[in-house]
Amino acid sequence: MLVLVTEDELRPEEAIAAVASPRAGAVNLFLGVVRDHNKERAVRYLVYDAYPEMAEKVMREIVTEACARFALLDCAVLHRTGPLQIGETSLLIAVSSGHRAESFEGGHWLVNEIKKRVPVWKKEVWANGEEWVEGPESLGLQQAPASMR
Amino acid sequence: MLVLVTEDELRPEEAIAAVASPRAGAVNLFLGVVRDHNKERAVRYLVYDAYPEMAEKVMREIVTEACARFALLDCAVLHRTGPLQIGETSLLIAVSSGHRAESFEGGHWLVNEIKKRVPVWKKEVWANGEEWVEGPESLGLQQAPASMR
Amino acid sequence: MTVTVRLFASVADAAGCRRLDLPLTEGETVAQVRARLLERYPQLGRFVPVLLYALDEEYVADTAVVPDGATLALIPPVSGG
Amino acid sequence: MTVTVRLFASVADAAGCRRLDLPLTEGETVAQVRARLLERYPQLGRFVPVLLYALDEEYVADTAVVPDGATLALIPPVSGG
Repeated sequence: MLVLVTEDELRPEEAIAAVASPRAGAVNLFLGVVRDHNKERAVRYLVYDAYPEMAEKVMREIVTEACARFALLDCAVLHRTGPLQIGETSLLIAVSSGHRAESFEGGHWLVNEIKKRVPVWKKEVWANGEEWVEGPESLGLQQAPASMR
Repeated sequence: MLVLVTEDELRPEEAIAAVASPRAGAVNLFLGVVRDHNKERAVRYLVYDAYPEMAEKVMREIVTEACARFALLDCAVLHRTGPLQIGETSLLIAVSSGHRAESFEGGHWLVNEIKKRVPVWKKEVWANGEEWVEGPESLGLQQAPASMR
Repeated sequence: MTVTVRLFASVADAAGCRRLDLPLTEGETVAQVRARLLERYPQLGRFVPVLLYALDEEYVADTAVVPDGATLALIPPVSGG
Repeated sequence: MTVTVRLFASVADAAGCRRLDLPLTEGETVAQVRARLLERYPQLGRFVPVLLYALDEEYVADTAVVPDGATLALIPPVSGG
Protein backbone atom coordinates (compact mmCIF):
# COMPACT_ATOMS: atom_id res chain seq x y z
CA MET A 1 0.00 0.00 0.00
CA LEU A 2 1.23 3.47 -0.90
CA VAL A 3 -0.49 6.60 0.43
CA LEU A 4 1.07 10.02 0.10
CA VAL A 5 0.22 13.71 0.37
CA THR A 6 2.96 15.69 -1.34
CA GLU A 7 3.75 19.02 -2.97
CA ASP A 8 5.72 17.24 -5.68
CA GLU A 9 4.50 16.30 -9.14
CA LEU A 10 2.62 12.98 -9.17
CA ARG A 11 4.17 10.32 -11.42
CA PRO A 12 1.85 7.61 -12.84
CA GLU A 13 4.75 5.13 -13.21
CA GLU A 14 5.35 5.34 -9.47
CA ALA A 15 1.73 4.46 -8.63
CA ILE A 16 1.69 1.62 -11.17
CA ALA A 17 4.95 0.18 -9.82
CA ALA A 18 3.60 0.38 -6.26
CA VAL A 19 0.67 -1.95 -7.01
CA ALA A 20 2.53 -4.45 -9.24
CA SER A 21 1.98 -8.12 -8.43
CA PRO A 22 2.63 -11.36 -10.35
CA ARG A 23 -0.99 -12.28 -9.55
CA ALA A 24 -2.36 -9.09 -11.14
CA GLY A 25 -4.15 -9.35 -14.47
CA ALA A 26 -5.47 -5.79 -14.34
CA VAL A 27 -4.28 -2.41 -13.14
CA ASN A 28 -6.58 0.59 -13.13
CA LEU A 29 -5.18 4.07 -12.77
CA PHE A 30 -7.19 7.22 -12.18
CA LEU A 31 -5.86 10.74 -12.56
CA GLY A 32 -7.79 13.71 -11.27
CA VAL A 33 -6.61 16.54 -13.49
CA VAL A 34 -6.95 20.33 -13.22
CA ARG A 35 -9.59 21.44 -15.75
CA ASP A 36 -9.62 24.84 -17.41
CA HIS A 37 -13.18 25.52 -16.26
CA ASN A 38 -15.72 24.65 -13.57
CA LYS A 39 -19.44 25.31 -13.88
CA GLU A 40 -18.76 27.31 -17.06
CA ARG A 41 -16.32 29.64 -15.32
CA ALA A 42 -12.72 29.82 -16.61
CA VAL A 43 -10.21 28.57 -14.04
CA ARG A 44 -6.66 29.98 -14.03
CA TYR A 45 -5.24 27.50 -11.55
CA LEU A 46 -6.07 25.64 -8.34
CA VAL A 47 -4.48 25.62 -4.90
CA TYR A 48 -4.87 22.52 -2.73
CA ASP A 49 -4.62 22.57 1.06
CA ALA A 50 -4.58 19.42 3.20
CA TYR A 51 -4.25 18.13 6.73
CA PRO A 52 -1.51 15.76 5.59
CA GLU A 53 -1.17 13.48 8.64
CA MET A 54 -4.92 12.91 8.86
CA ALA A 55 -5.35 12.71 5.06
CA GLU A 56 -2.85 9.86 4.87
CA LYS A 57 -4.51 8.12 7.81
CA VAL A 58 -7.97 8.33 6.22
CA MET A 59 -6.52 7.18 2.86
CA ARG A 60 -5.09 4.11 4.59
CA GLU A 61 -8.49 3.33 6.10
CA ILE A 62 -10.23 3.70 2.73
CA VAL A 63 -7.61 1.56 0.97
CA THR A 64 -7.96 -1.21 3.56
CA GLU A 65 -11.72 -1.17 3.07
CA ALA A 66 -11.42 -1.14 -0.74
CA CYS A 67 -9.02 -4.11 -0.78
CA ALA A 68 -11.51 -6.16 1.24
CA ARG A 69 -14.65 -5.09 -0.65
CA PHE A 70 -13.29 -5.55 -4.18
CA ALA A 71 -10.67 -8.29 -3.69
CA LEU A 72 -7.95 -5.88 -4.77
CA LEU A 73 -4.33 -7.01 -4.60
CA ASP A 74 -2.93 -3.56 -3.80
CA CYS A 75 -3.73 0.17 -3.97
CA ALA A 76 -1.81 3.43 -4.22
CA VAL A 77 -3.35 6.84 -3.44
CA LEU A 78 -1.38 10.06 -3.93
CA HIS A 79 -2.72 13.58 -3.51
CA ARG A 80 -0.80 16.68 -4.45
CA THR A 81 -1.05 19.99 -2.57
CA GLY A 82 -0.02 23.56 -3.31
CA PRO A 83 -0.65 25.47 -6.56
CA LEU A 84 -1.54 23.28 -9.57
CA GLN A 85 -1.73 24.44 -13.17
CA ILE A 86 -4.27 23.35 -15.83
CA GLY A 87 -3.49 19.80 -16.95
CA GLU A 88 -1.56 18.87 -13.81
CA THR A 89 -2.57 15.82 -11.77
CA SER A 90 -4.01 16.48 -8.30
CA LEU A 91 -5.09 12.93 -7.44
CA LEU A 92 -3.53 9.67 -8.56
CA ILE A 93 -5.03 6.30 -7.68
CA ALA A 94 -3.81 2.88 -8.81
CA VAL A 95 -5.36 -0.49 -7.99
CA SER A 96 -4.36 -3.98 -9.05
CA SER A 97 -6.59 -7.06 -9.15
CA GLY A 98 -6.83 -10.48 -10.72
CA HIS A 99 -9.49 -9.45 -13.22
CA ARG A 100 -10.57 -6.23 -14.85
CA ALA A 101 -14.06 -5.71 -13.41
CA GLU A 102 -12.82 -5.38 -9.82
CA SER A 103 -10.11 -2.95 -10.90
CA PHE A 104 -12.67 -0.58 -12.43
CA GLU A 105 -15.21 -0.95 -9.63
CA GLY A 106 -12.60 -0.72 -6.87
CA GLY A 107 -10.90 2.29 -8.46
CA HIS A 108 -14.18 4.13 -8.90
CA TRP A 109 -15.27 3.44 -5.32
CA LEU A 110 -11.88 4.64 -4.02
CA VAL A 111 -12.10 7.97 -5.84
CA ASN A 112 -15.61 8.57 -4.55
CA GLU A 113 -14.68 7.80 -0.94
CA ILE A 114 -11.50 9.89 -1.10
CA LYS A 115 -13.46 12.89 -2.35
CA LYS A 116 -15.98 12.43 0.47
CA ARG A 117 -13.78 11.69 3.46
CA VAL A 118 -10.18 12.86 3.07
CA PRO A 119 -9.34 16.28 4.58
CA VAL A 120 -8.15 18.06 1.42
CA TRP A 121 -9.52 21.31 0.03
CA LYS A 122 -9.23 23.11 -3.28
CA LYS A 123 -9.30 26.81 -4.00
CA GLU A 124 -10.27 27.96 -7.49
CA VAL A 125 -8.43 30.99 -8.80
CA TRP A 126 -10.13 32.85 -11.63
CA ALA A 127 -9.06 35.95 -13.57
CA ASN A 128 -10.97 38.18 -11.12
CA GLY A 129 -11.04 36.39 -7.80
CA GLU A 130 -10.75 33.15 -5.92
CA GLU A 131 -12.80 30.90 -3.66
CA TRP A 132 -12.38 27.76 -1.57
CA VAL A 133 -14.63 25.08 -2.98
CA GLU A 134 -16.85 23.55 -0.34
CA GLY A 135 -17.78 20.74 -2.55
CA PRO A 136 -21.04 19.01 -3.27
CA GLU A 137 -19.06 15.85 -2.47
CA SER A 138 -19.15 16.61 1.25
CA LEU A 139 -22.11 18.39 2.75
CA GLY A 140 -21.58 18.70 6.46
CA LEU A 141 -22.02 15.40 8.20
CA GLN A 142 -21.88 13.39 4.98
CA GLN A 143 -18.13 13.30 5.33
CA ALA A 144 -18.23 11.89 8.85
CA PRO A 145 -17.72 8.17 9.36
CA ALA A 146 -20.80 5.97 9.41
CA SER A 147 -20.63 5.69 13.20
CA MET A 148 -21.36 9.42 13.53
CA ARG A 149 -24.25 9.66 11.08
CA MET B 1 -7.08 9.33 -30.98
CA LEU B 2 -4.18 6.93 -30.71
CA VAL B 3 -4.53 3.26 -31.71
CA LEU B 4 -1.52 1.00 -32.09
CA VAL B 5 -0.58 -2.66 -32.36
CA THR B 6 3.11 -3.01 -31.63
CA GLU B 7 5.78 -5.45 -30.53
CA ASP B 8 7.38 -2.76 -28.36
CA GLU B 9 6.88 -2.25 -24.64
CA LEU B 10 3.76 -0.22 -23.85
CA ARG B 11 4.41 2.99 -21.94
CA PRO B 12 1.63 4.40 -19.73
CA GLU B 13 2.99 7.97 -20.01
CA GLU B 14 2.54 7.80 -23.78
CA ALA B 15 -1.14 6.81 -23.50
CA ILE B 16 -1.79 9.48 -20.86
CA ALA B 17 -0.11 12.17 -22.96
CA ALA B 18 -2.14 11.11 -26.01
CA VAL B 19 -5.48 11.86 -24.29
CA ALA B 20 -4.45 15.08 -22.51
CA SER B 21 -6.86 18.01 -22.88
CA PRO B 22 -7.29 21.30 -20.99
CA ARG B 23 -10.99 20.37 -20.68
CA ALA B 24 -10.21 17.02 -19.01
CA GLY B 25 -10.90 16.66 -15.29
CA ALA B 26 -10.37 12.89 -15.31
CA VAL B 27 -8.12 10.38 -17.03
CA ASN B 28 -8.65 6.66 -16.61
CA LEU B 29 -5.95 4.22 -17.58
CA PHE B 30 -6.35 0.47 -17.81
CA LEU B 31 -3.46 -1.99 -18.07
CA GLY B 32 -4.06 -5.59 -19.00
CA VAL B 33 -1.13 -7.38 -17.39
CA VAL B 34 0.30 -10.90 -17.83
CA ARG B 35 -0.70 -12.92 -14.75
CA ASP B 36 1.33 -15.83 -13.39
CA HIS B 37 -1.67 -18.15 -13.53
CA ASN B 38 -4.94 -18.76 -15.35
CA LYS B 39 -7.69 -21.05 -14.09
CA GLU B 40 -5.31 -22.29 -11.38
CA ARG B 41 -2.65 -23.31 -13.88
CA ALA B 42 0.82 -21.72 -13.65
CA VAL B 43 1.62 -19.61 -16.72
CA ARG B 44 5.26 -19.19 -17.82
CA TYR B 45 4.61 -16.51 -20.41
CA LEU B 46 2.14 -15.49 -23.14
CA VAL B 47 2.51 -14.98 -26.87
CA TYR B 48 0.12 -12.58 -28.62
CA ASP B 49 -0.71 -12.76 -32.31
CA ALA B 50 -2.74 -10.12 -34.16
CA TYR B 51 -4.05 -9.08 -37.54
CA PRO B 52 -2.55 -5.64 -37.04
CA GLU B 53 -4.18 -3.68 -39.89
CA MET B 54 -7.65 -4.93 -39.00
CA ALA B 55 -7.04 -4.72 -35.25
CA GLU B 56 -6.22 -1.01 -35.55
CA LYS B 57 -9.25 -0.45 -37.79
CA VAL B 58 -11.62 -2.15 -35.30
CA MET B 59 -9.99 -0.24 -32.42
CA ARG B 60 -10.71 3.03 -34.23
CA GLU B 61 -14.35 2.02 -34.68
CA ILE B 62 -14.69 1.10 -31.00
CA VAL B 63 -13.01 4.34 -29.89
CA THR B 64 -15.33 6.44 -32.07
CA GLU B 65 -18.32 4.67 -30.55
CA ALA B 66 -16.99 5.05 -27.00
CA CYS B 67 -16.35 8.80 -27.40
CA ALA B 68 -19.96 9.30 -28.51
CA ARG B 69 -21.58 7.01 -25.89
CA PHE B 70 -19.66 8.30 -22.86
CA ALA B 71 -18.87 11.91 -23.87
CA LEU B 72 -15.16 11.13 -23.76
CA LEU B 73 -12.71 13.81 -24.87
CA ASP B 74 -10.14 11.37 -26.27
CA CYS B 75 -9.03 7.72 -26.15
CA ALA B 76 -5.82 5.76 -26.68
CA VAL B 77 -5.73 1.99 -27.23
CA LEU B 78 -2.44 0.10 -27.53
CA HIS B 79 -2.03 -3.66 -27.82
CA ARG B 80 1.29 -5.41 -27.69
CA THR B 81 2.11 -8.58 -29.67
CA GLY B 82 4.85 -11.21 -29.49
CA PRO B 83 6.11 -12.95 -26.34
CA LEU B 84 5.19 -11.22 -23.04
CA GLN B 85 6.57 -12.07 -19.62
CA ILE B 86 4.69 -12.12 -16.30
CA GLY B 87 4.00 -8.55 -15.19
CA GLU B 88 4.31 -7.04 -18.66
CA THR B 89 1.47 -4.97 -20.11
CA SER B 90 -0.41 -6.47 -23.08
CA LEU B 91 -3.21 -3.91 -23.35
CA LEU B 92 -3.13 -0.22 -22.49
CA ILE B 93 -6.21 1.97 -22.66
CA ALA B 94 -6.48 5.63 -21.68
CA VAL B 95 -9.57 7.81 -21.78
CA SER B 96 -10.08 11.44 -20.81
CA SER B 97 -13.35 13.11 -19.87
CA GLY B 98 -14.73 16.13 -18.06
CA HIS B 99 -15.78 14.16 -15.00
CA ARG B 100 -14.71 10.93 -13.37
CA ALA B 101 -17.80 8.74 -13.80
CA GLU B 102 -17.61 8.76 -17.61
CA SER B 103 -13.90 7.98 -17.52
CA PHE B 104 -14.51 4.80 -15.50
CA GLU B 105 -17.60 3.74 -17.45
CA GLY B 106 -16.07 4.55 -20.84
CA GLY B 107 -12.79 2.82 -20.01
CA HIS B 108 -14.56 -0.31 -18.79
CA TRP B 109 -16.79 -0.47 -21.86
CA LEU B 110 -13.75 -0.02 -24.15
CA VAL B 111 -11.86 -2.94 -22.58
CA ASN B 112 -14.90 -5.19 -22.87
CA GLU B 113 -15.48 -4.33 -26.54
CA ILE B 114 -11.81 -4.68 -27.41
CA LYS B 115 -11.70 -8.15 -25.90
CA LYS B 116 -14.82 -9.12 -27.88
CA ARG B 117 -14.15 -7.64 -31.29
CA VAL B 118 -10.46 -6.95 -31.99
CA PRO B 119 -8.58 -9.68 -33.93
CA VAL B 120 -5.88 -10.47 -31.37
CA TRP B 121 -5.10 -13.88 -29.89
CA LYS B 122 -3.12 -15.10 -26.92
CA LYS B 123 -1.24 -18.34 -26.48
CA GLU B 124 -0.54 -19.56 -22.95
CA VAL B 125 2.78 -21.27 -22.42
CA TRP B 126 3.01 -23.54 -19.37
CA ALA B 127 5.91 -25.63 -18.05
CA ASN B 128 4.64 -28.65 -19.98
CA GLY B 129 2.85 -27.32 -23.04
CA GLU B 130 1.04 -24.46 -24.69
CA GLU B 131 -2.36 -23.60 -26.12
CA TRP B 132 -4.06 -20.78 -28.02
CA VAL B 133 -6.81 -19.37 -25.85
CA GLU B 134 -10.11 -19.24 -27.66
CA GLY B 135 -11.59 -17.08 -25.06
CA PRO B 136 -14.94 -16.99 -23.35
CA GLU B 137 -14.99 -13.34 -24.44
CA SER B 138 -15.73 -14.30 -28.04
CA LEU B 139 -17.83 -17.35 -28.78
CA GLY B 140 -18.27 -17.64 -32.50
CA LEU B 141 -20.66 -15.01 -33.80
CA GLN B 142 -20.55 -12.94 -30.61
CA GLN B 143 -17.54 -11.17 -31.99
CA ALA B 144 -19.29 -10.20 -35.21
CA PRO B 145 -20.73 -6.72 -35.56
CA ALA B 146 -24.39 -6.27 -34.62
CA SER B 147 -25.42 -6.20 -38.27
CA MET B 148 -24.35 -9.84 -38.65
CA ARG B 149 -25.93 -11.24 -35.50
CA MET C 1 -3.07 21.82 30.00
CA THR C 2 -3.20 22.89 26.36
CA VAL C 3 -4.84 21.92 23.09
CA THR C 4 -3.33 22.60 19.68
CA VAL C 5 -5.93 23.85 17.20
CA ARG C 6 -5.35 23.41 13.48
CA LEU C 7 -7.17 25.41 10.82
CA PHE C 8 -7.30 24.81 7.08
CA ALA C 9 -8.47 26.30 3.80
CA SER C 10 -11.28 28.88 4.16
CA VAL C 11 -11.15 28.69 7.96
CA ALA C 12 -7.41 29.35 8.06
CA ASP C 13 -7.83 32.26 5.64
CA ALA C 14 -10.58 33.77 7.81
CA ALA C 15 -8.53 33.41 11.00
CA GLY C 16 -5.25 34.45 9.35
CA CYS C 17 -3.67 31.55 11.18
CA ARG C 18 -3.21 27.80 10.63
CA ARG C 19 -2.20 26.61 14.09
CA LEU C 20 -2.52 27.92 17.65
CA ASP C 21 -2.37 26.64 21.20
CA LEU C 22 -5.23 27.27 23.63
CA PRO C 23 -5.26 26.65 27.36
CA LEU C 24 -7.45 23.69 28.25
CA THR C 25 -9.44 22.86 31.38
CA GLU C 26 -9.84 19.25 32.51
CA GLY C 27 -12.96 17.66 30.98
CA GLU C 28 -13.60 20.36 28.35
CA THR C 29 -15.39 19.23 25.21
CA VAL C 30 -14.74 20.13 21.58
CA ALA C 31 -17.76 22.48 21.74
CA GLN C 32 -16.29 24.28 24.76
CA VAL C 33 -12.89 24.72 23.13
CA ARG C 34 -14.66 25.96 20.00
CA ALA C 35 -16.57 28.54 22.09
CA ARG C 36 -13.31 29.93 23.44
CA LEU C 37 -11.77 29.93 19.97
CA LEU C 38 -14.73 31.97 18.71
CA GLU C 39 -14.15 34.57 21.43
CA ARG C 40 -10.74 35.16 19.92
CA TYR C 41 -11.80 34.73 16.25
CA PRO C 42 -15.49 35.73 16.04
CA GLN C 43 -15.20 35.72 12.22
CA LEU C 44 -15.12 31.90 12.37
CA GLY C 45 -18.73 31.79 13.61
CA ARG C 46 -20.14 31.49 10.09
CA PHE C 47 -18.30 28.19 9.56
CA VAL C 48 -19.76 26.46 12.61
CA PRO C 49 -22.83 25.03 10.82
CA VAL C 50 -20.65 23.11 8.32
CA LEU C 51 -17.61 22.20 10.42
CA LEU C 52 -16.54 18.72 11.41
CA TYR C 53 -13.95 18.08 14.12
CA ALA C 54 -11.02 15.72 14.42
CA LEU C 55 -9.16 14.93 17.62
CA ASP C 56 -5.70 13.52 16.93
CA GLU C 57 -6.65 12.76 13.31
CA GLU C 58 -9.93 11.01 14.09
CA TYR C 59 -13.37 12.49 13.32
CA VAL C 60 -15.30 13.08 16.56
CA ALA C 61 -18.61 14.64 17.65
CA ASP C 62 -18.39 18.07 19.32
CA THR C 63 -19.40 16.44 22.62
CA ALA C 64 -16.06 14.58 22.74
CA VAL C 65 -13.77 15.44 25.67
CA VAL C 66 -10.42 16.98 24.64
CA PRO C 67 -7.39 15.30 26.27
CA ASP C 68 -4.39 17.33 27.40
CA GLY C 69 -1.91 17.84 24.55
CA ALA C 70 -4.44 16.80 21.88
CA THR C 71 -4.64 18.30 18.40
CA LEU C 72 -8.11 19.55 17.50
CA ALA C 73 -8.66 20.12 13.78
CA LEU C 74 -11.52 22.17 12.37
CA ILE C 75 -12.56 20.47 9.12
CA PRO C 76 -14.64 22.46 6.65
CA PRO C 77 -16.43 20.47 3.91
CA VAL C 78 -13.70 18.66 1.99
CA SER C 79 -13.12 19.18 -1.74
CA GLY C 80 -10.10 17.11 -2.64
CA GLY C 81 -9.63 15.01 -5.76
CA MET D 1 -7.87 -13.38 -60.47
CA THR D 2 -6.46 -14.09 -57.01
CA VAL D 3 -7.35 -13.79 -53.36
CA THR D 4 -4.83 -13.44 -50.53
CA VAL D 5 -5.74 -15.60 -47.54
CA ARG D 6 -4.42 -14.69 -44.10
CA LEU D 7 -4.27 -17.12 -41.21
CA PHE D 8 -3.60 -16.41 -37.53
CA ALA D 9 -2.97 -18.05 -34.16
CA SER D 10 -4.23 -21.66 -33.91
CA VAL D 11 -5.28 -21.69 -37.58
CA ALA D 12 -1.86 -20.52 -38.77
CA ASP D 13 -0.17 -23.12 -36.55
CA ALA D 14 -2.39 -25.89 -37.97
CA ALA D 15 -1.73 -24.82 -41.57
CA GLY D 16 1.96 -24.09 -40.98
CA CYS D 17 1.42 -20.93 -42.97
CA ARG D 18 0.23 -17.36 -42.30
CA ARG D 19 -0.46 -16.07 -45.79
CA LEU D 20 -1.09 -17.62 -49.22
CA ASP D 21 -2.56 -16.67 -52.58
CA LEU D 22 -5.34 -18.72 -54.14
CA PRO D 23 -6.71 -18.45 -57.67
CA LEU D 24 -10.20 -16.92 -57.69
CA THR D 25 -13.11 -17.32 -60.10
CA GLU D 26 -15.45 -14.40 -60.79
CA GLY D 27 -18.39 -14.37 -58.37
CA GLU D 28 -16.93 -16.86 -55.86
CA THR D 29 -18.09 -16.49 -52.26
CA VAL D 30 -16.10 -16.74 -49.02
CA ALA D 31 -17.58 -20.23 -48.51
CA GLN D 32 -16.35 -21.34 -51.94
CA VAL D 33 -12.83 -20.02 -51.34
CA ARG D 34 -12.86 -21.74 -47.94
CA ALA D 35 -13.85 -25.05 -49.60
CA ARG D 36 -10.83 -24.87 -51.91
CA LEU D 37 -8.58 -23.88 -49.00
CA LEU D 38 -9.76 -26.99 -47.11
CA GLU D 39 -8.82 -29.19 -50.07
CA ARG D 40 -5.25 -28.01 -49.62
CA TYR D 41 -5.34 -27.87 -45.77
CA PRO D 42 -7.90 -30.46 -44.62
CA GLN D 43 -6.61 -30.08 -41.04
CA LEU D 44 -8.35 -26.66 -40.92
CA GLY D 45 -11.77 -28.32 -41.10
CA ARG D 46 -12.13 -28.49 -37.32
CA PHE D 47 -11.95 -24.68 -37.08
CA VAL D 48 -14.84 -24.04 -39.46
CA PRO D 49 -17.59 -24.11 -36.79
CA VAL D 50 -15.96 -21.22 -34.87
CA LEU D 51 -14.40 -19.13 -37.66
CA LEU D 52 -15.42 -15.65 -38.66
CA TYR D 53 -14.30 -14.05 -41.92
CA ALA D 54 -13.01 -10.62 -42.85
CA LEU D 55 -12.71 -9.28 -46.39
CA ASP D 56 -10.28 -6.38 -46.59
CA GLU D 57 -10.41 -5.90 -42.79
CA GLU D 58 -14.22 -5.94 -42.52
CA TYR D 59 -16.19 -8.77 -40.93
CA VAL D 60 -18.46 -10.44 -43.56
CA ALA D 61 -20.80 -13.43 -43.77
CA ASP D 62 -19.49 -16.46 -45.69
CA THR D 63 -22.01 -15.72 -48.44
CA ALA D 64 -20.12 -12.52 -49.37
CA VAL D 65 -18.61 -12.42 -52.87
CA VAL D 66 -14.81 -12.13 -52.91
CA PRO D 67 -13.49 -9.36 -55.20
CA ASP D 68 -10.34 -9.83 -57.27
CA GLY D 69 -7.25 -8.93 -55.27
CA ALA D 70 -9.07 -9.01 -51.93
CA THR D 71 -7.58 -10.18 -48.66
CA LEU D 72 -9.64 -12.85 -46.92
CA ALA D 73 -8.80 -13.35 -43.22
CA LEU D 74 -9.85 -16.40 -41.22
CA ILE D 75 -10.61 -15.17 -37.71
CA PRO D 76 -10.74 -17.74 -34.90
CA PRO D 77 -12.39 -16.65 -31.62
CA VAL D 78 -10.41 -13.65 -30.41
CA SER D 79 -8.63 -13.58 -27.03
CA GLY D 80 -6.82 -10.26 -26.85
CA GLY D 81 -6.54 -7.97 -23.87
